[in-house]
Amino acid sequence: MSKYLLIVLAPLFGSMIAGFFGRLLGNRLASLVTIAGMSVSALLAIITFFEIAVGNGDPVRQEVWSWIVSGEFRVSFGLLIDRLTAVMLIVVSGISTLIHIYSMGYMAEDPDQPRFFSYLSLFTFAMLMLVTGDSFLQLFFGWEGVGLASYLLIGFWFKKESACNAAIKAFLVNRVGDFGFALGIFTIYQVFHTLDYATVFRMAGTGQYPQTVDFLFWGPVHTMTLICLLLFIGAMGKSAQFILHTWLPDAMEGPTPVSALIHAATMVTAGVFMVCRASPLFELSETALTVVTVIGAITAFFAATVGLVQNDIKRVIAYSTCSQLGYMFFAAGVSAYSAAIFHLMTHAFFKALLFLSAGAVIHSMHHEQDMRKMGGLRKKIPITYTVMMIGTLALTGFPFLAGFYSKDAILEAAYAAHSTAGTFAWTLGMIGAVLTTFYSFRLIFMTFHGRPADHHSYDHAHESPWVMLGPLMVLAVGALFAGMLGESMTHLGWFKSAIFLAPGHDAMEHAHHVSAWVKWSPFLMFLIGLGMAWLLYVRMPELPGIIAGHYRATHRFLLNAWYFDRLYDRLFVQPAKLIGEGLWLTGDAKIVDGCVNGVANLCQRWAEQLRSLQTGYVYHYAFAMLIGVLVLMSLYT
Amino acid sequence: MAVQLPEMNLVLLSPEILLSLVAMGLLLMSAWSGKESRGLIGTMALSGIVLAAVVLAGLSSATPSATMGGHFIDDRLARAMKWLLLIATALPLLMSREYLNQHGLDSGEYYVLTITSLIGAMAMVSAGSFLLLYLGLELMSLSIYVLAAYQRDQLQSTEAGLKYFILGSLASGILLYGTSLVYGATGTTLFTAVANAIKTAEHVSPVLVLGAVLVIIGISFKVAAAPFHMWAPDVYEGAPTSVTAFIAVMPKVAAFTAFFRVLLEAFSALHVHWAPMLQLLAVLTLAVGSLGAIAQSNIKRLLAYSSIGHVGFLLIGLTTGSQLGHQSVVFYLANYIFMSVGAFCLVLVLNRQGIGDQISDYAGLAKKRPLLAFLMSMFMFSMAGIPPLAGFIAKLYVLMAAVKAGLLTLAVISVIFAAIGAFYYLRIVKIIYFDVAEQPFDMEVSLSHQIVLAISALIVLVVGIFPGKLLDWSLASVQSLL
Amino acid sequence: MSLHHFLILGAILFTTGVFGIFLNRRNVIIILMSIELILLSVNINFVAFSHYNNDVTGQIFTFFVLAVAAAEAAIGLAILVAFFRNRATIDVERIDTLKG
Amino acid sequence: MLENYFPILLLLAVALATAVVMMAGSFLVGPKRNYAEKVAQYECGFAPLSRVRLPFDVRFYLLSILFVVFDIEAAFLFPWAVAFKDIGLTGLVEMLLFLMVLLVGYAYIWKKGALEWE
Repeated sequence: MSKYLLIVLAPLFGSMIAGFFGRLLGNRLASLVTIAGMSVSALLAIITFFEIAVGNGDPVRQEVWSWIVSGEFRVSFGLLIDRLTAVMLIVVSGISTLIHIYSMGYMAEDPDQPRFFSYLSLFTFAMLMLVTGDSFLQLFFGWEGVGLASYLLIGFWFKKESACNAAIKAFLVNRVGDFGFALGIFTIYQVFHTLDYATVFRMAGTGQYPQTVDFLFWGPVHTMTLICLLLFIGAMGKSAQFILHTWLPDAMEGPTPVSALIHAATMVTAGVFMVCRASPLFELSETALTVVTVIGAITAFFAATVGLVQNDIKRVIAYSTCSQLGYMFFAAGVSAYSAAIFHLMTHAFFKALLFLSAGAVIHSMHHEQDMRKMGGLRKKIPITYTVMMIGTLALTGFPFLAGFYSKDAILEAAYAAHSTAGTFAWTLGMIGAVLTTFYSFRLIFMTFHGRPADHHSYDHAHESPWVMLGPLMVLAVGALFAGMLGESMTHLGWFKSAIFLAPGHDAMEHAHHVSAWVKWSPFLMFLIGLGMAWLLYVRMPELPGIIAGHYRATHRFLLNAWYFDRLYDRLFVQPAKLIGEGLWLTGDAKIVDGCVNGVANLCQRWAEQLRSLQTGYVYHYAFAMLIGVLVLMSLYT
Repeated sequence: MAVQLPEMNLVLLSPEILLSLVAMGLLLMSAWSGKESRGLIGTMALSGIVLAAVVLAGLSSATPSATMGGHFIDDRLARAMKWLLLIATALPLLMSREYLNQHGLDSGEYYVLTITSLIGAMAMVSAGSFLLLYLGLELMSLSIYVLAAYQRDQLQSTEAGLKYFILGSLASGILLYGTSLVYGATGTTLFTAVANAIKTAEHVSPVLVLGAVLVIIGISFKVAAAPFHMWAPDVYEGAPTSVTAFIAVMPKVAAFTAFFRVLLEAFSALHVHWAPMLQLLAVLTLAVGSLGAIAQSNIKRLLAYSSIGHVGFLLIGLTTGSQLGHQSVVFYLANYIFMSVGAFCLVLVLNRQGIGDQISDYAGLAKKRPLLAFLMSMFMFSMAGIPPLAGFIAKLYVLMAAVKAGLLTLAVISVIFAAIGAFYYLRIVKIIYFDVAEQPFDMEVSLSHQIVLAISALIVLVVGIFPGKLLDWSLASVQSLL
Repeated sequence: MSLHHFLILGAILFTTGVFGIFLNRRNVIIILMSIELILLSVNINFVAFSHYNNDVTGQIFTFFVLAVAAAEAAIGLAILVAFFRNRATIDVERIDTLKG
Repeated sequence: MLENYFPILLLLAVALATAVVMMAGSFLVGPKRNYAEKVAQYECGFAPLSRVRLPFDVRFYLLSILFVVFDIEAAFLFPWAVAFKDIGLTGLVEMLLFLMVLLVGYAYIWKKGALEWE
């Protein structure tokens, strides 16, 4: 077994052992087994990273296993490890390992630990499969795999009703995206007759494909635009982009390590990775790129505004994640794929850090998540405070920390794109930067500064155990230096053949030569945001309430995340219920119940109708046959 | 007018001849011997089938050849399908013997009828003309009508037999009427000659197309394609479980081969006519299969709808008209046999005092019999098309063939229905694993059940992970078509 | 008399047979008769085509159809008798325990 | 050719007409006085002991079914007899085999007692 394969499989082995023999092994041993598997994987990933990315090695292509080989059709599992994959590997394995370790502390009191660690490793396996695959089919497998694992983990506390609902909601919203994604893959197969990256990209590059195709009931449409938009729908679902973002904040119902791993650092970036991996296709469709840019920019802005007013500490970070993913997408949209991946990497470090620190705060506050009940924790949990501060500074783009490099690269590229969409994205990105700083420091100030709101919990607050603080420190180091060390990534051609740029798509190149004010304006935004946060939450803590009181409608609009949940409730859930349950409407049914029951009821109704057709009378059956005969005869002769 | 006998290469018919002799011998035995030798007859029937398999294997490699004046064809497809037929007969027979014994059904005639229907099916897959196709079909069907009504003292069984008989006869009548029109339009019943006549004719006569449509409808009935499916749930439910297991698989194999022969050997030039028709049937069938199962509480009825759903997929593979599509059909059929036999075997194993055919009877099986529960969920997952099980690859292949043939819409529809269908398979799994156990589930699993379960489970799993060999085999078997 | 006359007769018989199956709601025996009627219409078709095509296959087919029809009738009656013993009726409307 | 049959058609028509005329005549002319005794079933003077429409014994069906099956199979003998000269020994052997199969069936029903009345 090659070491590349072992990177992918080691977590699977860990997962299987913990899953099947968990009860035998006991909590401690089961978690150690999965951590061992993860460590092996992470270690090898680091070695691979040095070989391929640092040591300038050639991309590795390995056929691991020919699953289906028959006639003209073949499905094989292979590994494709180029610089893009190498970066992803280190992010996924590395952070996952840290989170495994952290979970030992965080989940220490949970009776179901083997199951938890088994799911966690299973998720990592699927994610690794997603990033190492050498064909769209494998990508799809990984894609569905992470979806499944995420579903299992969000609903890990399945006795908690809100967790179950969140899990089902995530599942359903992702289904919408996956449906588009599957259609995209179908179309690729229809057009290219293969799903292999190398072949598809080669044929796409040389134009060996029909320029237009018929899609379902629509007439000829531009092939590449169709494929890319369908794939992007998948990415929107998985990466929680505007319109399909509603599941991500709810997904915070899962245990915090899960939020950190899946809903911040890795899984949600799958969409970004996919767009970058499929750059040879996206580059051929201006329309698709524009859509990616616009959606990304809107998400970046939208999620940031919502983040301003949330009170749940995890929700603030969740919307922040949503917003940062938007940055990555509009970077990809202006063909600055390298900047997108760079930001993906740095973001993985500081967002995992933020989440885990938030977890530590929650842990020390005995599972209290409302920031209004915190305050002044700086003195009680200094280490957590320090690392969280580092994470926040990295996120907000404090000079020479991770986010400073990557976010700047994205904004510069958007500016340098000199297109309408690019400028649009740049503008929203700039505003988003202010908002990001504001809500990040709002979080810090509300949680750690000021006066404790709840003395009882404050008195009992305690620093987390070392098994949790250790990973935090490692991540803090990453958040400090990842930007500095990784900056070369944004240089032209660093990703070699992994990323394709169409002639004329040179935003990334120009990004390095923009004027100084463009380079420094994000820092200015940082200062503005910081100043506002300081003003509102340290200097005059009574001011936010007054503002909220004056602009009540706006405040509520933001608090309810632009009313998307309610909109969807109106648009989809209620009609589904209407059809499903006749006119019998219940007042405040939950989104999930409504949606699931609506669809299920619809099917159930059809089933019942079908059942009532099955009367048991022979002459009815014969009559049905006769109708069939007559219809077929009249249609087809 | 001098009459000449066509050349007869009886060697090619040796498996059928052997089985006929076995059937006749067993018939006489069952009349003359007493009750004590019933077990012997069952054993002999099974050995007869095994012997036929040996003979089939011993035939020299199949160069496509015809005998009996072109009425009987021997080619890779026929050979492959005969293998499937033998398996689809032997496994249900093997796992039914206890059930038959318990319900007092194990008289020799049961085995005789099983074998005669097998002979009919084998004649169908080797048919080179509408004549043999019809005769084979009738031999198979008539035997199965009787088998469905075999539990003579049970109202449900006889009712199932009667319904199946009435509707089946109507379908045969339609098929036959279509045949007569095809004969009238082309002047022959041989598939190859029909194809020639169509090719050489200046225009396609409406009589011919009408005949073709009717023939296709006749065969559609046998595979239970909607809207000709309505017999299936009733018959599956009413017939003795051992018979249900048998008719769920064996006639499907034969009828789909008949589809191959008729559509690709006789009516290949009419592809533009029958392809859209089969697509319509496929969509209807998928809809009925996946939606119909939702409201069912009886496991046999549910499996009936499930088999209808599978037929929908098979029809999609058929309509592509491509080699990949045909390959996918053969592959799907092969896997379907094992999934279905496995599921029915578990139904037979669990069928005990207090455990009937209701799905709710299986509640909590996992707590008492984890292995059986695991197997059941495996077959259900495979039927639902979840990787890495055989059913997944079968569905994947059909979809690939459809997409490649440009039938994207059809592929998408089938995926949607497969997703709806997955719901009721998962419901069974949920009942088995999460509901509270009410039954003691203390039955023993006999050796024959163990064998059948082991074989089916192994195939479902191994083919799911290493499908290459079976895919190659499927490809080879359809290469002589087109 | 041309081929068409025979074909029309065949078609009429066929339709009568098919309609007999689902219009009749009383007696299963009538259904059996209808089935025979369908097979008869097919035989007329075959013989007519055979005559006008000058090809003997149709007549051979007819022989086989006859034989099968006899077997079918026999089996149908046998099943019906078994059903009658359980249900004590051969009303078509009473064949209704299996449904849904 | 068809005109050769004209006399038969004529005969049929005349016979039919005669029958219709006679029956119609008696129906029109004859007196109709119905009373209980008159419309009762005629059963040698005494009141009927059972219903007239007796169900047949199922054994009638059985026998007739068996008869039909074997009767139709025998139809295959006719074309065989016509072509016998041309197909020779092979044909004879084939027919013997066919009859053998029938014989197996016959032996079966005999042994099963299907042919016995009591």
